[in-house]
Amino acid sequence: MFIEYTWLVPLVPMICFLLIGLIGRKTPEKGGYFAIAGALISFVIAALISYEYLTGDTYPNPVVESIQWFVIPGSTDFVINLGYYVDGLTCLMMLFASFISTLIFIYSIGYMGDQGERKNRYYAEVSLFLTGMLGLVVSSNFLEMFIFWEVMGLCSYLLIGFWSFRHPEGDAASANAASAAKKAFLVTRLGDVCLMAGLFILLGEFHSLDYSTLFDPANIAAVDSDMLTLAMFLIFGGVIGKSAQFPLHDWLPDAMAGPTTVSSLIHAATMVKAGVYLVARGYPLFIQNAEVMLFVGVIGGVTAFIAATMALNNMNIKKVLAYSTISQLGYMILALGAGGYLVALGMGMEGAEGAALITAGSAGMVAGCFHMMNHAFFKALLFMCSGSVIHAVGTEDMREMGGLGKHMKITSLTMLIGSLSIAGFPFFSGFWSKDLVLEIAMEAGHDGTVWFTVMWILAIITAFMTAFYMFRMWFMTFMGEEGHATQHCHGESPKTMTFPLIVLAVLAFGSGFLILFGLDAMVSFTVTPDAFIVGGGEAGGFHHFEHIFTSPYTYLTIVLALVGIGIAYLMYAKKTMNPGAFNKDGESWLYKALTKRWWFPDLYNQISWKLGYGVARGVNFIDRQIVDGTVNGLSGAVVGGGDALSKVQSGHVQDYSSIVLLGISVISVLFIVIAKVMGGI
Amino acid sequence: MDIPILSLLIVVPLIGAIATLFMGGEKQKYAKVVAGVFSAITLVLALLVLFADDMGALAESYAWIQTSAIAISFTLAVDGLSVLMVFLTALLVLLVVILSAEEEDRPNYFHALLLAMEVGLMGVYMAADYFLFYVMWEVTLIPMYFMISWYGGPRRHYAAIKFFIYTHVASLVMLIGIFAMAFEAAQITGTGVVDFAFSVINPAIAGASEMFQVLVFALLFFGFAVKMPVVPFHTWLPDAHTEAPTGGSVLLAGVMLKMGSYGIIRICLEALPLGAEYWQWVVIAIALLSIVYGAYGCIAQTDLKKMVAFSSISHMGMVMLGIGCLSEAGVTFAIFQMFAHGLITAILFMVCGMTGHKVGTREIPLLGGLAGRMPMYALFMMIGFMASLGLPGLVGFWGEFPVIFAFYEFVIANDALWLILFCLLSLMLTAGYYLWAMQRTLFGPETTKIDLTHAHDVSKTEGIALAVLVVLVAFFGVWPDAALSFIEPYVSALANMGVVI
Amino acid sequence: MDMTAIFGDYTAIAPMLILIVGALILPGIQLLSKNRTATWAVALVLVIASIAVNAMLIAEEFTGKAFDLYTYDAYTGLMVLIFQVVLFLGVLVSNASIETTRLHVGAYYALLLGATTGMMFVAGSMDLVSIFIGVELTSISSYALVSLKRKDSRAAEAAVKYVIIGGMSTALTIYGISMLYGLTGTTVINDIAAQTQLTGMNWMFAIALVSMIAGYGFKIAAVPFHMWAPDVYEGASTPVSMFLATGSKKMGLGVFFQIFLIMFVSGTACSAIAGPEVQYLFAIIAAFTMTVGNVVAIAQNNIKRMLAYSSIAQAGYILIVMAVMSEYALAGGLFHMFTHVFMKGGAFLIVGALICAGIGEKISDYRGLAKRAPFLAFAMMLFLFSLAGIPPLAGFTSKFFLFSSAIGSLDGVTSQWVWLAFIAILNSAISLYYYARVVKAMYVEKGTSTEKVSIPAPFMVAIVICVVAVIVLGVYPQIVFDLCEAAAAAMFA
Amino acid sequence: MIPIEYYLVLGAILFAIGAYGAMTKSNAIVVLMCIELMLNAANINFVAFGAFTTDIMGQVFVIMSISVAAAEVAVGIAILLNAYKMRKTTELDDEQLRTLRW
Repeated sequence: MFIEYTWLVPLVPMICFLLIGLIGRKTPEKGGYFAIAGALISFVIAALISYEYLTGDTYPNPVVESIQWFVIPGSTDFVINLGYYVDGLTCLMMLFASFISTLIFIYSIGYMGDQGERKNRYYAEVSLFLTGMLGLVVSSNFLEMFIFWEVMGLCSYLLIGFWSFRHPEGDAASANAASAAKKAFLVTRLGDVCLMAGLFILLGEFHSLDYSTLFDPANIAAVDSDMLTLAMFLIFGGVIGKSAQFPLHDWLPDAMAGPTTVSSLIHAATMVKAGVYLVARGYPLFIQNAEVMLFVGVIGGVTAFIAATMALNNMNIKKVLAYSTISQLGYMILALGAGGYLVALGMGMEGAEGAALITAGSAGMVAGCFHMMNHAFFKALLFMCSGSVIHAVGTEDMREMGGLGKHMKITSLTMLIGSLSIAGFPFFSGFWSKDLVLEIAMEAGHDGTVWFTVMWILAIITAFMTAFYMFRMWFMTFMGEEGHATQHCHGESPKTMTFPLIVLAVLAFGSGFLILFGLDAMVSFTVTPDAFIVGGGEAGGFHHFEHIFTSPYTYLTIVLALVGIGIAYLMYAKKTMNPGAFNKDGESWLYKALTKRWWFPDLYNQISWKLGYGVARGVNFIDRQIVDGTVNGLSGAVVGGGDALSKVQSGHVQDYSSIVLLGISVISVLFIVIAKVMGGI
Repeated sequence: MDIPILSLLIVVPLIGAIATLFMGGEKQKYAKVVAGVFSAITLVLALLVLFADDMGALAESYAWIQTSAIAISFTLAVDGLSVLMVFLTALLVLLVVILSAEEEDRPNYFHALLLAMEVGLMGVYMAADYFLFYVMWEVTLIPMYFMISWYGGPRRHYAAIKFFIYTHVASLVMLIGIFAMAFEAAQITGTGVVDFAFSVINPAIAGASEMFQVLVFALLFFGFAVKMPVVPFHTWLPDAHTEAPTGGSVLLAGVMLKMGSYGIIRICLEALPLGAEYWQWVVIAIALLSIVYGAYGCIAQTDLKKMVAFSSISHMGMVMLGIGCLSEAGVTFAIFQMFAHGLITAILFMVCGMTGHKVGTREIPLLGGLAGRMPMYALFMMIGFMASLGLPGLVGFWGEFPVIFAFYEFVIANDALWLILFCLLSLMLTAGYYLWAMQRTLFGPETTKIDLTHAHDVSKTEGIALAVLVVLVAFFGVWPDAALSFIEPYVSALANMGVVI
Repeated sequence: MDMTAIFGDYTAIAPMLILIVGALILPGIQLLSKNRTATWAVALVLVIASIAVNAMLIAEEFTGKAFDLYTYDAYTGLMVLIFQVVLFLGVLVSNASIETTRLHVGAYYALLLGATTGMMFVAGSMDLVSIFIGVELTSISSYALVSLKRKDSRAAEAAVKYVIIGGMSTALTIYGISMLYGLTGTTVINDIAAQTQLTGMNWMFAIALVSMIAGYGFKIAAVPFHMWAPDVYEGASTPVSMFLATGSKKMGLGVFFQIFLIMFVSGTACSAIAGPEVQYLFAIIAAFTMTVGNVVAIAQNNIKRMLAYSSIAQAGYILIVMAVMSEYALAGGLFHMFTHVFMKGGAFLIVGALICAGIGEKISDYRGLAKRAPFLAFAMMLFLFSLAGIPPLAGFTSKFFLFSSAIGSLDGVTSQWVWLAFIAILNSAISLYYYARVVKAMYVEKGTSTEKVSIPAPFMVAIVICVVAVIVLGVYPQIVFDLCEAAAAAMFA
Repeated sequence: MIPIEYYLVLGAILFAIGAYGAMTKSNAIVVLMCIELMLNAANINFVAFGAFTTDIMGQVFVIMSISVAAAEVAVGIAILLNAYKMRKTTELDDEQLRTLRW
């Protein structure tokens, strides 16, 4: 009974958006309460839907309902539908997206409290964003999904650029925000264009973009597999853009120019997960080709590693978190890629061996989604903690902080929980999911290709680096001597901000245990001859714990994490170890490479400048000088010809008669010539 | 219905134009009211046509010039292709009247020109006789010429005369094509009369020899291509737009450019299918060139309006691309893109045009941080830009995605998949120049290069005009079928004729 | 009213007779009454009477001969009508124009009427002798007309040039006629046509042809025989310029039609001799005429001179008829001649009216005219745009018929003259450039004076007539085009 | 009997002389006279042709032509007189008679 109203889930925030835009200005908090109410209502509806669906008879078959939207005519029409699609993955996504949004909107009441009229715009934009996110997850086809995908991109652009004019910190900051917003949009746009191209191929091959049509094995078998492979590569291009994967990852650190709540909501908890969601959602198509999955996995692994390196020496509290987000997204993609690789291999084989591989591989989906959810909680928490800190001290530079622990007890504690979770400290949520990720990568390396072993090694190193940089951040912020910004600290943040922190801290610690209650079954991936089914798998329960604690690699990661935390402690809390010794006081090549972000921004600039502006100036030159020059030249020639010819008119009447006689001669000659040519006379 | 509603669509603005023209002196402040009333009546009539039960039954025909050799009639008809353009014309004229409510410089002439332009535009979109079509085609020129000359920017003389002569040359070339078709049709039908009616010429010529169609297609296509305009016949457009007043630009880009693509579909496709097939690759090459070249042109511009003008070239290239596919999908969405571009570009030109008198300059490097001082202006500009770069959920996306998809189908069938890269590149570039422009005008530190103390935000009347367009852009973005339902029967009729596949 | 009952055997020449009578009595009236307005009124009444008679004849679809010399048919009727309209416009304004009121008005009106008589005489002649006489009557009267603007040195200079060049053209013509006469032994065009078919092409015929094309080419101001025209039109008083540009030019074109169309196409259908060659020759002349006319017009700053070049170009368009040589083309050409009277005549009239109001002939003098004289500026714009062929004005409609005739006929497209149509069309576009310059000066540029302009009433009447004609003939060309078709049919019968 | 070619050649020569004079002589009156020569060349042709075909039309035409030429010269001289009053010259290559140009 609730499931028929799934369309309300994105519609409620949409209505809130309109309300905030039209009348929000006149309400307290400039429409903030509308936003909270909208998110909350969406969450409640989502919870009811999920409950009904997961306990219903049809589970785990997806519930699909759609109406015909319009038709692209052709010999066989291409029908575009509009509808909703509910399965385990949808439930998971809409639940945590709406839940976290609710918390962040509450937090915003405090965090954005002093922004005056701008709040109206803020709440409108975040509501619209929530529409996009929830719309994305309930969409029943790729095109509908793509629309919401782009709506989110727009909101991301707007919110990154929230302070792109009249920035409280002055002109440089607003210029920076404007540029960051543009960069975010354009870089993701590159991915989106690839995604769009992928959709063309899918639409061309399947004559539909409905999930239910596309995920039907019979339909998949009927299409050109090469084109399908190409389509999936292209669609993954969209993922690379949206989820900030290598090599399009560089927009995300810049995106930190937006308000911290935005970073928390969009650039950590939800929107950047859309890419991961897309891979998970498109799994039935992605696993048709092992090469694609290998590519996905490798991109994930490399991203996780590269991003972590850049977090090592960054001094900006939000940017460290941003790199960490990229790195963790890399984990998720790696898990999906590795698992999918095994499934793809298994589908290519006959009999029990293949079936075993498929079963093993489907753990990748669980790992990816599980990590996605956990990450949403702990990264949202971390960002909101950092927001609390920034709110208190008014700077993002960690060198100016230090010793904040005394002033901000709740913040420091909740942030510690978040850091422990992301560092993979045992029993914290991040620990469980990260281990599942590492395990599936290991397995893919073992049963599949050696590439995944390499990825596994990178992932292990990343785990170490993660522990180090997270605690470096925590120690620099909350421990040690008081920096000069700390002296201006207002103390702990208001309740509207600490309340969400506490709630999220609980989840950041405890969400990992959800796997005991069948979360893995909800997002499991099953391959049957007539369908690919998400959800309804066998719940692993304690089996997971047993598995984790019997594996020697688990202990390796725990040790690495502890070592990382330990080094950070020695360097930044106890200061017995001098970081300068490792980087030659910032002079080493590697240190410079990291501060220059591996030269990615320069590369982007060069490419966009040369391919964009450089060519444009050439085109403009051609346009003015050659194309328009021809037009002007022709008209100039006519006018000039008129001037010249008019000089023949000398005013001397005998010149006229001479010309007449000349004309007569010419006419006679012409007459003879024409007659000869035509055979007369 | 007994009311000759299509004739009224021409007569009402004509009366309005004459009425406002003579409202000089003291009365001139009422000119805008009169113009508003007449354009509102026209819009109501257009809506009546739009929602008519049987559009075909509205057709009217009156004998005009009947000689022993020639039959010319005053024939008006609407179908799915034209009705959208009629609606768009009526709408934009009314909105421009609203937008120009504060025009102080000889408002009576301004509104007379607007309504005169509407006469021509309506005539072009409804004419079903080549003579009438051509007459109306040219009738649009003179008001536009004066609009640029009288109300334009510093280089208006150059721009106006360039616009006038360039497009006039093109229409004359088109006229030769029309002559050729008329005579050939007379010979084919053998009725002993050169009849200029669409209903006589189009079917007859569709059966003419390939050679003939190929040659005549070239003539007509040139005429229409200049109007659209496509590269390399586009250079009049940036100049005209840079100098034209806001209202003129809105109509020029919103509906006048569509005359070109309308002509291509109405004449080049309906009457010359073999020619279209022969030139298909050339059409596509020109379209791709326009799309990419226009987009690059935008990046290099420093004048906000000139940039939008170049973007029109790029987007009209998209229309051409859809037509060039000669497929049902391509033509359907090319028509949709015409409509979509009409709405979007109206917003863009309204916003960019008003920049000049709101801030004092349209030079992008001199602007910056306007969003702080002029939030509504920034909002409308952003919506316009976003719609134009094809943000899904707004109308521009439905003119772009399906057209490129149709082109994809075409290149797949012809083993030239790489051509799609041009389209994808243009999508990237489009986003690039719009965002870059926004970054430099709306965002960042507030400019100190110009005096912003007198800068004022969008006024109420301007806001109304813009809001109407924004609502429509969103409406058709969410429910494209509202427009597609008009287009599809027309295109399937084309398909039945074998013009498109 | 039955015209034959009134005029009897003289019905065919009745319109002409009235004018001849007028030409004879008007100097006397002036002498006796010493009142130029009275003379003017008599002249006007006579012209109107002549028009009325001709209109009745046309309405009756009268055909007939007078003295085996003069044939009145639909073609003659139309041509006569054209000349009469020109004369009417010219006479109407002459009493108001400061350029013509100080003349010896009796002689002036007599010459105007006499010149028109010559034109009308040509229109009905099918014999080279009578054509020659008619043309000379017109020419000699025009020399005098140009020179009549006494105390004006420019008019004197123009008249010198006109008479010298005109004399040469007469000599060339008559030399050509003598050759043709020697070849065929007759001066009746139909007989010549029949004879030349027998003799075939030879050098004498070629010389005759070229000489006659040159000789009558002067009257048309076809390139390269056009060079007198701008000087003369500039120098003469404006009503006379208008009369020459719209009237005498059309007589020349009429002569072309009557001689060459009959010789090469109709009647004896002797296209076997030199038909296609002559067509190409005319096509080339037409192409050059329109191109040179238009291109040089761009360079002009004097509006009368610009209009002179523009009428050279217009003659080039009409020469398309001589290239295509079809009935439809002739109908289109005649229609263009008819509309040309109003648009070019109207433009000259406005120039003349403004001279009366103290505004000069330079284009720069027209700056800001739209403010000073809104109606005149508007009318001028209509005439110029009509000349440029912008719909829905008369010039467009007539060009529509004329140019289309170069593309094809009822038998489908004839690719032979498509190139000529292209040149014509490009020229049409070029012409827009200089017409728009005037429009720009009037409407866009700011003038030094803002004083309102008032012009004499007769000018206003004449201009209004032209405006109405330009619009009506553009929107509803049916009636006049029917006449043109009938005329063309009569010619080709 | 003198062959007709002789007449024609005479006519042609006369025409050529006239044309040459009309183009080179600077005095307008001389030019007018040269034009008379050209007209008379045609008259010779007419008379010759008329004589050889025994057709009266040739002679008639000559009479016509001569009278037309007389009228023309009359008007021409009057015009020159007028011009001389205005410009004090009858030299065609004088700047005074070349003001209307370009």
